Amino acid sequence: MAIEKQIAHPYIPNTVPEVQEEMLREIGAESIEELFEGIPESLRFRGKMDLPQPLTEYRLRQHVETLLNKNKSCNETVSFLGAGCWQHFVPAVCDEINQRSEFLTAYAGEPYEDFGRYQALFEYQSLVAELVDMDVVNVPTFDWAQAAATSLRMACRMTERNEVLLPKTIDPDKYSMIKNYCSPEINCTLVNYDGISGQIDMDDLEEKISTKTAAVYFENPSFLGFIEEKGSAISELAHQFGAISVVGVDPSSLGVLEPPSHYGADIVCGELQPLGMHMNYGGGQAGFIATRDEEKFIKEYPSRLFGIVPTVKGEYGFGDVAYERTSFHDRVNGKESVGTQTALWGITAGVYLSLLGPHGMRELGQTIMQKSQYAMKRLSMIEGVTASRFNSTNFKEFVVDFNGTGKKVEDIHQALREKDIFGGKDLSSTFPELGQCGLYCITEIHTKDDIDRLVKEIESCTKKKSQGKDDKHGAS
Amino acid sequence: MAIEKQIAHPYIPNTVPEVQEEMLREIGAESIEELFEGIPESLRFRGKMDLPQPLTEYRLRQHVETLLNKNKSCNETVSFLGAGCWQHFVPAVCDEINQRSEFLTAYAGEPYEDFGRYQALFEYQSLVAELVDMDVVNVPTFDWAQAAATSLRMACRMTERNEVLLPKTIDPDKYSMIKNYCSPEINCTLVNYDGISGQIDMDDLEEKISTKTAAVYFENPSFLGFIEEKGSAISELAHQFGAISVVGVDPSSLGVLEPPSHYGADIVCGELQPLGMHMNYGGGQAGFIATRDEEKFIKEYPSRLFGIVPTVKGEYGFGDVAYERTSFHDRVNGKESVGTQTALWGITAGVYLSLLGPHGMRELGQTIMQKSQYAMKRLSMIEGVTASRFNSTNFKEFVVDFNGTGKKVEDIHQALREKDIFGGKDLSSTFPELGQCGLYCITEIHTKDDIDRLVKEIESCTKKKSQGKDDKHGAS
Amino acid sequence: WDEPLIFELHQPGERGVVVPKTEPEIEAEIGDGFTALPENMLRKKEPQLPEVSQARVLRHYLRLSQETLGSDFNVEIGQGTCTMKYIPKVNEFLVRNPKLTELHPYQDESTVQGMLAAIYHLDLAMREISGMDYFSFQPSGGTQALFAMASIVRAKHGATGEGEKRDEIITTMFSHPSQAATAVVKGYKIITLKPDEDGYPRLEDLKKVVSDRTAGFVVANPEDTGIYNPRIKEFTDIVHKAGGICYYDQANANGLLGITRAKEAGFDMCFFNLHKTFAAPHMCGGPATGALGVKDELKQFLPGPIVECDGEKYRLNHQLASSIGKVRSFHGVPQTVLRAYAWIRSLGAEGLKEVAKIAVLNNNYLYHKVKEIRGASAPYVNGGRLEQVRYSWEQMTEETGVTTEDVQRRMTDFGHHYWTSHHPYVVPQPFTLEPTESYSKEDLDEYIAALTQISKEAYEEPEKVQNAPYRSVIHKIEEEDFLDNPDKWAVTWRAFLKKHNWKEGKVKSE
Amino acid sequence: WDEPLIFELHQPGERGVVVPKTEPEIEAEIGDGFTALPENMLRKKEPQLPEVSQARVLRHYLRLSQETLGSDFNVEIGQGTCTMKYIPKVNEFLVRNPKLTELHPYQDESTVQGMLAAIYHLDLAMREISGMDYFSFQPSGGTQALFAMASIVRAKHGATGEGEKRDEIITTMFSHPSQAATAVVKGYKIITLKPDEDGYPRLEDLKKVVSDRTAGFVVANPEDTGIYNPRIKEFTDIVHKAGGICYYDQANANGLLGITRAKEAGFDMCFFNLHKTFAAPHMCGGPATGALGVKDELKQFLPGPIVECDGEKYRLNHQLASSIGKVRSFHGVPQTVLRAYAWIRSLGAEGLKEVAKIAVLNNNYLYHKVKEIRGASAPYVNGGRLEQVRYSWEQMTEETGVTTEDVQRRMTDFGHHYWTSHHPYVVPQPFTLEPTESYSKEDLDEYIAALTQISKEAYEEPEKVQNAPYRSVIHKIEEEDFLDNPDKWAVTWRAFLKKHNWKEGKVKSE
Repeated sequence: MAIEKQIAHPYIPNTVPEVQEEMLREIGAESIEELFEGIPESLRFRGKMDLPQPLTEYRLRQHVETLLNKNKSCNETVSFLGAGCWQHFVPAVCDEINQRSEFLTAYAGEPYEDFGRYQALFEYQSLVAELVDMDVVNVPTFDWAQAAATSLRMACRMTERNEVLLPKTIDPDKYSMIKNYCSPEINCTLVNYDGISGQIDMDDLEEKISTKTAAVYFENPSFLGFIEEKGSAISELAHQFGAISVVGVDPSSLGVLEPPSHYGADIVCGELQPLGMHMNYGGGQAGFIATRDEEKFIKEYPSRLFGIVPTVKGEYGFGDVAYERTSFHDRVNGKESVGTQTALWGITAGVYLSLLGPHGMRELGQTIMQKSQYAMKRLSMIEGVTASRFNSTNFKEFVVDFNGTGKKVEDIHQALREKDIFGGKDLSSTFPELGQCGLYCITEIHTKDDIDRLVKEIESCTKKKSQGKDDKHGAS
Repeated sequence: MAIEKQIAHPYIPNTVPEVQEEMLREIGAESIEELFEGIPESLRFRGKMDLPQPLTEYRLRQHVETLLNKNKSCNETVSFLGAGCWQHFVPAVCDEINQRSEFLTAYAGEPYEDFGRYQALFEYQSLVAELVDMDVVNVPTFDWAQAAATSLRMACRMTERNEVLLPKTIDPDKYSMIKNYCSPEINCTLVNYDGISGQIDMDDLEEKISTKTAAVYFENPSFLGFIEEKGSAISELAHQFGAISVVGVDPSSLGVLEPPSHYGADIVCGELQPLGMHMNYGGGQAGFIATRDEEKFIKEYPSRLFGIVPTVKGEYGFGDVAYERTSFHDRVNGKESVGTQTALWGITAGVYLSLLGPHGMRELGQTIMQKSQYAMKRLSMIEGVTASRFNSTNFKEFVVDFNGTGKKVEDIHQALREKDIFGGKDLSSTFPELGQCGLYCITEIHTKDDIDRLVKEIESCTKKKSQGKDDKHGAS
Repeated sequence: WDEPLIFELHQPGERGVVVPKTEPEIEAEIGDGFTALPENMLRKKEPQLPEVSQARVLRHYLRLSQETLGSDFNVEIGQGTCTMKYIPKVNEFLVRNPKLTELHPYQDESTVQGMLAAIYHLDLAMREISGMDYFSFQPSGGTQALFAMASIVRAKHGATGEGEKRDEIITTMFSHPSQAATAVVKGYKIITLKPDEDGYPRLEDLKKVVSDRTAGFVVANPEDTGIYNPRIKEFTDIVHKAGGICYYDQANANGLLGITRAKEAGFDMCFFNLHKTFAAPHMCGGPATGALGVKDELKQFLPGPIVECDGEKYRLNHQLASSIGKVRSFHGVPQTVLRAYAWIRSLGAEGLKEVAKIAVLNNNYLYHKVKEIRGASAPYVNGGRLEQVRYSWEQMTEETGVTTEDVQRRMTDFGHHYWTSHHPYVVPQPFTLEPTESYSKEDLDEYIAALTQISKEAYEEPEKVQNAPYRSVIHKIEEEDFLDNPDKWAVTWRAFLKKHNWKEGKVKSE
Repeated sequence: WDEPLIFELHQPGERGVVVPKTEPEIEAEIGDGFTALPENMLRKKEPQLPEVSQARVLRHYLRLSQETLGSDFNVEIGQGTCTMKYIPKVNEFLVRNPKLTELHPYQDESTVQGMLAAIYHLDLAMREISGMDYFSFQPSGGTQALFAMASIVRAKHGATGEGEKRDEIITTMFSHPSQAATAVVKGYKIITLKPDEDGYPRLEDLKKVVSDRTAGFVVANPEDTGIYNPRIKEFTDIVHKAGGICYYDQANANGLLGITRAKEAGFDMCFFNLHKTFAAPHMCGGPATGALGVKDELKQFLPGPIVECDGEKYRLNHQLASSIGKVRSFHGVPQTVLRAYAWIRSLGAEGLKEVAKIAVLNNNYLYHKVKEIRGASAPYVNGGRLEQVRYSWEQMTEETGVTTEDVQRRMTDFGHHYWTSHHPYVVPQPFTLEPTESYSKEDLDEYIAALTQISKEAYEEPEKVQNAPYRSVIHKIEEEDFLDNPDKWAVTWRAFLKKHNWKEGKVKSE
């Protein structure tokens, strides 16, 4: 009674030899090899792939957990990283729903067998619509950057123009994505910001805008965390030149900040990750696009748009609105392309908004404002440190200016890391004009203690001017 | 726009004042307080319970995780603890199923709305029945100890006698539970074990058994890990005296060991925890009882027994077999009592057995035997150490005898703990006749490296005869 | 789904999972591991378990899960006395933490300080809620807690030499069957007090039955009827005077949190079901926890170990002077202890009281509405219900022939669960509803609408109700013989195959 | 369930969750936080989100989940080309680890060594499987991978000054729409090769269209038909000779693992969908990963960063010489990277090859059986299918009027999913099946039986099929106007309320 060496793999039922024989008999083939005869020998890979030996489930779990244990996560430390991916409170119900086998493994069913998926995505669209106060929202796209890039392409198609303006305070990574997505046909130009406030430099905008401009894009809050106050003026200027006003938004702000549609935005896009997605090392991102309910907008969406449609019995059914615009319908003349994007995060964002409701969203926004203002205030008390670098109101993120300390951000962050604190994003290479600055993020999850500890540790490591690297050995 | 101080609790929808008023109006009451008028003032608690302030979901999670982080779990270390709760491989599918909202929150529905629960429990009964090769298995009871205690009470009712015999190698905790459950009506007597082999001392058994004996209980493997070889002889002896043979069994052994029904057991009971339940600090326990399909047995079960019953359309339906015997039906004359026990673990054990199948169970048993024999062999190579203390064949657990090292088990285990190894259960106080012994457990999850490391560390800490406690500071 | 039994999915050679293997080095050294085994102990014939691939096993059980109506899915107010309340999802995520699931109960105390702290702090909270002095969380269910209490009664009288003499336990009619059943296991005779016309047990009855044979008095208050006995302190006084011990079945204490306590009512012991009042899930029927609280003088009898704290470190006290021993292995069900702790921490003192208030509000609203339904009534005193009510369809049954069991089956068609009562049916054609604090007025109205509709059907087309259900996984069961005839009953698939060959007739879905 | 829309559950004052609050000390110091806000930026009117208690939100979405047919629940072979295979549960538990979920993408490399190791080792495995030299896991879906490849084509020719001139991309008819669509976004003209009578693209057609305007050639092989083009190396040679770049759509490579590789067929780039061949779940349509592999000479164009290893430490290389920039923020979808890594580790080299073999065996069995169904056929060459087949009901439609869309709806009644084809319908009345390695013969037989039954119905009572479904959550949709008429379409609930007032007509379930 020895252990069988050759056993069926749990994932592959038909490794059972008797079943294989029966199937081959039915097909009329001698062997499975015979079924590959259509692939010429010259193309056959006859080597053996150099892969590690297979693991049983228990050993696999042990192996991967050992690997992951080499990571240090943000809930083992205090993290002030934001810059497009934020640590927020994720309600357990969000996780429960997106871990349900049904949603996890569904894909492309019809509204008959996948009714729940359609309804959940329709509800997501409807909930985000309330948040931005617009009537059309898409099934989510990859991320904010993609949403912005597509919004700009939509604007170009609508205006039949091919120049777009963006603020120089934009996230450089996002900009690189937009540029690649827009090239070669569309020209992207950056508009300067005011050195004191960070706000868009209206003079520069007026200089660069023209009747060739398809769209003016700006963000609220901006990548550097401050609130862009002149939304109405910017939108008006865009409209004067026949351009579309496109505004990118962090939806976690919309319980307290005016939605862009109220200051002239024609297209609103943004990132859904704050609405119930774990950071997942960046895997929690998902983008949305919202517009008014006008045919000229709807026709330019590349995304799926689920709409209500009655059944023969008068029930709510769901289907694709204006499907013919998509690349699924017409691969060459469809609008851009559509495919698997981030539907599960859309559903999750819907769950999140259902849980928070209007009051929860307002409290979320208010809590973030209070705590981040407290952090800025306290950080600014440190000698040589200014927060925020810009003289505007901030939401959630802000630029901490370390230039006055004579220290490099890199070194300060290294010292913080030794105290189990992840400092904000180092801006010194991406925004060289700011010198030694970091982009810090405070959300509702941070406590007063977290902030006070940050302040204390920064104070302590910026004071010791000459010791520098020696700090390292003082870590606990 | 200040944060509302008084907000509805997410778990209590009707904290909304308007709704409360409407409901009170309907009832015809002025206030909720009025509804408590039936409770006299003298009984009213007018103080304030001294409980900590409520936490929001995020802070609760943080708080509890911080608490749990003070624990050191068996998968952060290598553990050789067994003694009634064992660390086995738990297939992910088991967790997925028992975490499903449906099973998690179901309770006492009828087979119409809870069909799946009935089917899953019927399948569990049927699967365990195959494992023990008997025709009747109950909906699970609290744990092995309870299953054994109830089995003995069943035997007493069947025989109308009130003395039961148990082996002296039984788990003392289990024995204390059985004794309390049997008192005051039933007398429990322990039968000695053979000092060399650990096996039941047949002479002592013959001396103690009589026509007053309702049942002889023994276990396979025994609490001390060895296999009781004389099952047939014990059962035969019991039957000669008109007593019932009751055998407790660790089902993880039944892929390789004969089921007790093959050596004369009339009632088989045991612990389900090895079949897919995490240890949960002891919260993974669940007991089962199995018998032949004879009315005299069935009538004595206190547990629910789900049976197949057809519907008007000829579908499989499920219902309670012989419900009238239960205390649900007759609270005074029913058999013992029934209530909420461990149904979810029954379902999980069913999932586990479905996944492993006969081959998996055999491999499991074989792997455990091989690895534990290897461990015993290597441990016995250490000077002054013998494993197993008893000269019998073992399954999964075995007694490691440290008497020859001149060290206390306690000190050895303390030294191991400093190396992130949890030694086995210290037997020195519960089995004082064995001196300094520990009950060690090896399952399929242990690797050769784990065992080699254990051997090395025991070797190292038993060698340093005089250093003793000084070791402590050498820990990494 | 028309999902077969798992045995019907058997395909020889398929595998659901592969267990970790023995390393070749060990196999080389030890061999097949069977050599050492006595021949008679080696299993000769494999167990006839099905062989099924992992995906198919998963599909099978997922489908069965969908065929199960967990309380997460419906307005689960039909299981009165069981306090089916909202199970907070966050708590479920907390108990899946490997820092709990992978703890062994015999780990050294120094390695389980977090878990011990949770147990200890739940004990403290329970003391506040009940007025008792110590808690054990070992009993894993209400039945086991009642058994433990009966055991303590026995041990206490045993300690004073009255163990043999005091052999009677007094209980009431509208209580859980386990109150009597567990006392019987401990060798007690049961004396049951009957309700008066208003549903209260009679003080005079009690006075008649107490004596020096009285070991204890066990009661729920409010009872299954939802009626609170305001003279309870007089009851406990009488029993105490006779030398008996009073223990309180607080399986369901949902209407009492922060309102009234076991202590003030004169009880010596009480227990709470953490899976009822304290929002741990029922899990198809366990594992669960019956948290057992006692007054100081009974502490020494508690099943051990209990958790103590020296202000800094938590330790397990195994040395209770006169412990009854154990009632369940190890430390009970720590997951459920943690859930209850988390629930209390999410509510605080005010929140707990709010729970009681809304539970009682909801119940009285429901009570008011159900009484308006044709053919339904709520026997006994008018008003005065706390968190649940036992209702009756007596009138409807008389007028239409439709019974409470018919209604039960028909409720399935509306996606609702509905329970009748424990046996015996003191209230004729009973049903027992308990809305808890978790359901909104709209939820209650939905449930009421279904009952109203069924009542209407009963009066207009009774056979529609009698032949229900129509939208369940299965149709009406024809049970009698298959469940009570030894030649036909089949508790396992193998028994079924031996006794029946009835697959052919099975209805296939489309 | 007759579950309303979430907005219909609105009860003012209810709350699903409470967010962490500001400490009183901070509030005392900072105030309400709004003072600093410019008046025009303060939201005046609350968003009209529904207010719902936590239990009700959970119940709502749980019910919706049960109304969704995930591939865990059925014989999911009806979504051909999408490789719906078994999603191992263990992998799902692995990706829920906080050591992954709580990582921020900008953490210092030293704090994410485990995750970087997983990415790197998946890269190594992908190289073995494809013969390519480097992989990027940034594209989060096949469409984005195709877009990234088109971007690399553009960048590569741009680097040699041919960017403007080379403005044509050649593709084939039986390929995913995104091949063409993403190339169009990058400004390319599309040339589509038509299949010959056996379903192969013609070499002569290719020769006719290549020129110095050819930028690239993108193709799947096998195509949607399951037919493998054995002359593929000749195709890539011709394109290379003309100066074009060949990129391979291996979204679905399930029949090829360990059998044949992109390298040997002469491709410069390829991509795999980890959510197809590599067993990551589809998640209702993402997030997903299109793993993009290139040969050495194209590495410099990859979207960055990519993970490198110095033998000890893993690091992120942000400095690719001519990177196209980024196509998705951060590092793609690391959860799915980890899933794919875990899946490969559970199979090994032999296991992967077994996957391909069984996938092809299953597909040929299905192919053989479906062709026997009345009215069904599999156009083009007889035999020679790898992992999927595009079938046709052309004959049945001609003979009965029942269309593939009718069959699709009717399949729902049997608990099955069934997909037709991308547009345009080159194959008339198409349906596309792909059984993968995950389904047993018995599963396939069940699916075949349903198709056979529907064919029978189509010939005997066509209106039964045409009016389906009957056992779905809803009945047949009457869509046209509500989806294409701007006055009627409603993409959100608020738009619906403005345009329609149609609640009354809604069928209520019992």
